Amino acid sequence: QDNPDTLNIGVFTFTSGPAAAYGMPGKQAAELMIERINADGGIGGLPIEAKFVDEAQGAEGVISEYRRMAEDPSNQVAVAALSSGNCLALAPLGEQLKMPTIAWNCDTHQLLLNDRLQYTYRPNGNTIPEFTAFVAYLLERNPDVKRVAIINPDYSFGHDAAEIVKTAFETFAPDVEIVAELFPKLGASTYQTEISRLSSARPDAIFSNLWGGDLENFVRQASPRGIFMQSQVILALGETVLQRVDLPEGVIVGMLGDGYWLSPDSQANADTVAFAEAYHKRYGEYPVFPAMKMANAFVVMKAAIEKAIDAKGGEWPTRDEIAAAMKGMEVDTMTGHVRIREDNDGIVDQVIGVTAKSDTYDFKVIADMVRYDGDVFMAPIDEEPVEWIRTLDSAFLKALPKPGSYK
Amino acid sequence: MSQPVLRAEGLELAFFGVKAADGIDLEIREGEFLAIIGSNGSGKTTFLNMCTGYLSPTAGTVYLGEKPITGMAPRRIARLGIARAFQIPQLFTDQTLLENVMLAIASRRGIWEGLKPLNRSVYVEEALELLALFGLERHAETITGTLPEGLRKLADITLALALNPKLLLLDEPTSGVSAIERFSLMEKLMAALRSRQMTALFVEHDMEVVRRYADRVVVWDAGKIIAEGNPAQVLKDPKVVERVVGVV
Amino acid sequence: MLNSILPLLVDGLANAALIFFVAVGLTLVFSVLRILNVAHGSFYSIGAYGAASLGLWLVSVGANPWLSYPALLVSAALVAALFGPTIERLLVRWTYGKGEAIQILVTFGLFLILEDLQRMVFGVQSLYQDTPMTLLGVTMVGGVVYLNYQILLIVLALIVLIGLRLLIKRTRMGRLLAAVVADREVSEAMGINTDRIFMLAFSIGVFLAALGGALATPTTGVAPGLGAETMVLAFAVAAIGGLGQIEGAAIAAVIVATAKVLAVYFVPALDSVAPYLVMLAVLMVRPQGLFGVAETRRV
Amino acid sequence: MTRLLPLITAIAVLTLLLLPVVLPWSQFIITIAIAKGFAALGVALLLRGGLISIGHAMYFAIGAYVTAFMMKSDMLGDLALLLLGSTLVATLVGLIVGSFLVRFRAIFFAMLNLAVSMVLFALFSKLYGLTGGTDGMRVSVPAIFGNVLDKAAFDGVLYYVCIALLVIVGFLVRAYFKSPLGYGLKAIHTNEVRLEYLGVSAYSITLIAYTISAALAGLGGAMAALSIGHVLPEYAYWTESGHLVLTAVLGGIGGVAGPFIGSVFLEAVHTFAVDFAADAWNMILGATLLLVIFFVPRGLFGLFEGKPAKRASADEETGDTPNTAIEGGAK
Amino acid sequence: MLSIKNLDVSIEGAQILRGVSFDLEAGKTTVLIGRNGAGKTTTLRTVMGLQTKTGGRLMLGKTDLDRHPGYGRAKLGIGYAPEDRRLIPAFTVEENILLPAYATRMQRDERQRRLNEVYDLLPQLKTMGDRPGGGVSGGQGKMVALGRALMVADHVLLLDEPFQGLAPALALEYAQALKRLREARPEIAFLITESSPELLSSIADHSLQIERGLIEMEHGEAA
Ligand SMILES: Nc1ncnc2c1ncn2[C@@H]1O[C@H](COP(=O)(O)OP(=O)(O)OP(=O)(O)O)[C@@H](O)[C@H]1O
Ligand SMILES: Nc1ncnc2c1ncn2[C@@H]1O[C@H](COP(=O)(O)OP(=O)(O)OP(=O)(O)O)[C@@H](O)[C@H]1O
Ligand SMILES: [Mg+2]
Ligand SMILES: [Mg+2]
Repeated sequence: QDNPDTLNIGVFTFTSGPAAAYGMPGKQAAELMIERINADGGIGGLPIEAKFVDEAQGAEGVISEYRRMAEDPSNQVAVAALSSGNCLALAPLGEQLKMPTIAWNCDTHQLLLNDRLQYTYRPNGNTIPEFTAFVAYLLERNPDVKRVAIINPDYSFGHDAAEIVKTAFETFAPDVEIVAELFPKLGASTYQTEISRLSSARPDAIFSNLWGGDLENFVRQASPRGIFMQSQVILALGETVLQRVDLPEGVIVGMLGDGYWLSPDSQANADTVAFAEAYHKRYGEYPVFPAMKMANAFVVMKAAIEKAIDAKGGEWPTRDEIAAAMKGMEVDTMTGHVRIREDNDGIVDQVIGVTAKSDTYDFKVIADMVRYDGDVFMAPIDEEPVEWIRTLDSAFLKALPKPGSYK
Repeated sequence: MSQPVLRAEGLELAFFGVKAADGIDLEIREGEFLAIIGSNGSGKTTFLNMCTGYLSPTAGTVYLGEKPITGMAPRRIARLGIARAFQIPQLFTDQTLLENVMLAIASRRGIWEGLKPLNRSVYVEEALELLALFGLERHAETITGTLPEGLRKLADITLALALNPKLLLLDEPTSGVSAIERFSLMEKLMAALRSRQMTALFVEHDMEVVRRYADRVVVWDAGKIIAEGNPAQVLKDPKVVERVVGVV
Repeated sequence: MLNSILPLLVDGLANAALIFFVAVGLTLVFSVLRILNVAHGSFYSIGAYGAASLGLWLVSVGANPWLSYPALLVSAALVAALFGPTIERLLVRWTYGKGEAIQILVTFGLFLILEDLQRMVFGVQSLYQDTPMTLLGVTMVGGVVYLNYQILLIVLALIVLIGLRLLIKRTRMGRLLAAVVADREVSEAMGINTDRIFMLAFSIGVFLAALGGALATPTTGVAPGLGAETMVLAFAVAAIGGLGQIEGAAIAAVIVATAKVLAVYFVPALDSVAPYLVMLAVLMVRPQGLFGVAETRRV
Repeated sequence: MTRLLPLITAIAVLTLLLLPVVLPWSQFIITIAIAKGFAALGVALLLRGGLISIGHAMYFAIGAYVTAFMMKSDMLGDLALLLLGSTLVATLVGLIVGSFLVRFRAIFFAMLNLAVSMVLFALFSKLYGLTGGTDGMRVSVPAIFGNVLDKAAFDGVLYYVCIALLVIVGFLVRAYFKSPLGYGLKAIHTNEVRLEYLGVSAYSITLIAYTISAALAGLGGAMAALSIGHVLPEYAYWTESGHLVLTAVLGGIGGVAGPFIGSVFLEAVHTFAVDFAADAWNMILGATLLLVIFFVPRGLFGLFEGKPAKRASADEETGDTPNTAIEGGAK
Repeated sequence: MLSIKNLDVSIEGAQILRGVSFDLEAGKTTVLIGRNGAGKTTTLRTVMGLQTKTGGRLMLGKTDLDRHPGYGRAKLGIGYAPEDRRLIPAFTVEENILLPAYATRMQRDERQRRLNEVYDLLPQLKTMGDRPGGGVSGGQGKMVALGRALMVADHVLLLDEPFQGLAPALALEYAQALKRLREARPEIAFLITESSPELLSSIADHSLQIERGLIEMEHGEAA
């Protein structure tokens, strides 16, 4: 078989609809990464050629695009997808059609739970460590928290996160009471009623994994109504809005992993700094974590293909060989390090901190950071992960690094 | 004296305070051709509406034979054998005339005939025969919504006839039909009724038509019956002359 | 007791006010043109985008912040002037008397086009312009902080309600509207320029939708998808109130908003279905909506 | 033209049969197009009675979810059972929901269907334990009369099963259209009063139509679920219903083929739009819709259909002998 | 007054009127007689601009009606009472009568004067004044439609089958009202369509026979 001329890939993300506020940084990062990799000689000498698929067209459109892509042998890798529904639908298809798939934003812990997949890999971590880490951080920072409210988007991601957070509180601080649990509709433009409800419930802390345009809206509506003064707010995906809305200081924010472009590890990496600057120059904004997740997905892809080429003695690998190369792979990413476990799940550190003024930037940055080791919150393979959280105890928290320890 | 086919007792109904029926008692006898005349707005159409279940009287009862039918839905009354032609023609305006009539025939024969097609020869033949009654067969393939008013009126009567009812109620069958054609229409109608042995009631404004064709006439005024009997006599009744017939 | 009910009330009314603007526009257009305008929600979001852009521009040129209030109105009027007459003339007019399926689809097509247009013009990130809200400050009601702007919205909705009522019941214009609504052809024969009435009614509808969008911007972000979201809600409200009924739309807005608020407070799981459940409940009992008049054919 | 219809149909079916051999990637798209075509046919059927449902995607979703549920159990996971079971459940739900909704007309009918479908959408998304919430449910590859195939082979079989069903169900629905019930349904649109006065229950006519349309949508949903391999609450979302109406009108409601033509056409436009103007997909769709409505008001199917029935003319001489002109002939 | 020249009208491809020509004279009543579907209504609707014509000219005095859209014709003094009445059901009878006055922005006192005039000519209307337009019977509706047309009919009055569906007594009253009107407003040209000519014999000055969209014969003075 002849070597191909280009490395054809498909990239699935939201480029329209409300989710595009989160999906577009991913797309932009992909474009920039492709450009940078190609400028650098491509992967194994081949330039990347990507086709972008808008996930906003609905599952069946996404699936048919994926199928068309996979049924064309010239396509080698799919970087898919953003929405967990799409991820879950594409994974079995990837197995059937033998398409190496890098799940760039498929955080749902359901993805790799029961099936042993050969073609789908998730180098970016899952919801279990992501949300447990916030509870740990909060309890370290505000040990007196007694009343907690939750406001998450009304779909699996929001409900899963609520489940995890509640379980973590039950485990680590059983006296914490959940005083309100709100699930506004995805894409809701107004949260005024929810804000009234949050306000009247008087929680000590409010946890939220709202994201994208929803998160921006929530922050803008909640802050004049005193929510941030009244309660300690935790915005799990808060990093994405730092450059766009003026969050008060002291809000706990995170990035579902380690993908913060201003973290000490990122800043120590010259390539990351250059990427962030180039990104800023092109798009007028620094790369928020979805952008970094996408960039890291490309790093993993590049490493995997190069590994496969090496294994084949310089020859261009088949799809199967690319997929196999990802098994158990360890890569230094732009923001840290990832190790792919046997169940194809990536082990990634969790970075969390609070918002703070910056001397350098005219937007808030993250201070008082902690970097939890990727392993600590990962449930062992094949264990029901939410149940696994219950096996932990508060002593477990003591052993963890403290807020502010990551400098 | 023959049996009453339909009997109304003490019907009352008012709209916005206007009494459209104010104690109506009336019998229609088997085989007769009964005319209803009356001033405009006196409640003639309302009476037909009450007889056919389109409106429910606030008091009183309508009997079909011995069976009270007030409050029944129009379709049940239709199945019991009362068909109606309307003052304003009621047609399926986006289907052809033939389809209109075939649907009426199918309704009579039971519309639940599974997936057998409507345009089978039994239907088509009978429909064309019916259309021929009023010389409508030339328009069989015309979409009824585009027929001129007068022909729509005839089509409407044809639909009622297609049900082969015991009792046929006709609301102003000749209005909108040009004077030239009025009597020939009535002749055809009478022939059809006779050959089918139907009892019929018709509302009419043309006194000449009433005089010629009605066996009996009932006169309506402001929701009440003010006169009843043989046309020749009734039409001379001074009250009727004043309120309905008019003095030339 | 009062303290716990008061927030419910304020939230309910403030929500109702926002829904009302859109729903009443929809209902008005329906009552005159007999068209369920599926693109109505797009005018809401275009109004919102317009107001946010104009507001942001005012901020960027350092204009007096109080100008941001008239800016809301101006942008709604601009949207109405720009889209109302042209769309009515080019697209909607063609569908008069054409059957509901065609009308719904033509406006659905328009909706699809407008949604993509907005995304091309304004991008996918949400726009936000809150000067009018911050200028007015906040008030404590029942221990909850409310924006004075929310209260202002309630007042504005009332003004619009009364204004529309007067327009329809008291003016020559209103009488002509009613005539055209009942019978277009005879109105034309009696000397009414029905084309102009239709265009006007459609533009007023667009204006109301755009106004709703504009007034919402100080407290909500404007992002793609807003139009579709709002429109379904407006549909529900218009149907509950009885299509074509202005007072009906107002009361239905309050009912739907209250249902939503109660859901958020007591059964958050029902939050998103509350309007539909209310609609099902109301229409099952009163098929023509609360204020609608059942149409019967006179035979 | 009417006489050419069987020929055109035969050519179309033949093309469908051969298409996957020539263009393998089209197989999935056509399967989906047919699946949605069934749902659109259901919508079109109601449109004939003047009833617009902006909620029919719910029956599509019901068909899909029932397939997913049946696949979870060991015994029921056979293709024929799945198609049958899903259609049956959708029919039943259609009958029950319809018994409430078919009293309504016009906008209210549309809105109530919308409301019911949104409630169902909420149920699918909220009953996590049962439906997997917004993540939906996986549908693995079912057996075919006990034979287990791999996905690719199964897809091939499914494709031909869909086409076979298209032909069989298509003829049944056509027969329904031509039956008194079908004409009665059309009559609902123009004059219910007269229909009632003919002794026909408008309620029953519409309920039957509604139930059939639910069954068609359910069957389509089952096919889609099997082909896509995943079901999601989105299937029931109102915009999906909107697209079904769009498909029906685009294709034309004059005959059975219309909705399928509309569906295939839309999938084709979609496929090309994604390649050339991914960001303007809605715009292309909207513009296509407007163009078709403006220039081919009877839908794409109208292009193949004969001329509409004669309208009245003042010229009485043109009224020639009627019998010969009756479509299909009076035998 | 109104002159119709070679009027051609087609609806959906079928030619309905073929070169219809006739003149209406001020002070004269012209009756257009024809069977059902002959094109009477279509002729009137075309004059009102409710139906587009494919050919021919319509002149009101020296005014070319083509320059005036349908809604402008009421203002030019053409009153029209349609065959099927077409009252606004939600308006009262009086509001229905006043509608053309509002539409043409008639001055308040002029409006009142004309309303009184209508009530004088058609006294039955006064008693029904505040009933809803949807609540009057077919025959009463004809009267209301006549009254409404009179509000603006300065030059031409078009009545489409005014007697259809009227009880004879009412038809006589209507005919008498027309006669009174004829005397009270001698400047108006009347055009009345009818399928039964006998009722009109007393008031018709000319009668025209229309058949399949063609004017067949013309009687100078009616018998
Ligand atoms: N559905 C209705 N709503 C309101 N009023 C009605 C309704 N139906 C009839 N009426 C009123 O009841 C009275 C009787 O009406 P009806 O139609 O029975 O008269 P009619 O005798 O048939 O008159 P015509 O000869 O003019 O047809 C009239 O005053 C009419 O306005
Ligand atoms: N919308 C339409 N579509 C098609 N044909 C039409 C339409 N309207 C009228 N026609 C046809 O035009 C012709 C003339 O109709 P018109 O109503 O002018 O007749 P008319 O003389 O007023 O009859 P009538 O005495 O029944 O009122 C008729 O053959 C009619 O079928
Ligand atoms: Mg009557
Ligand atoms: Mg006529």
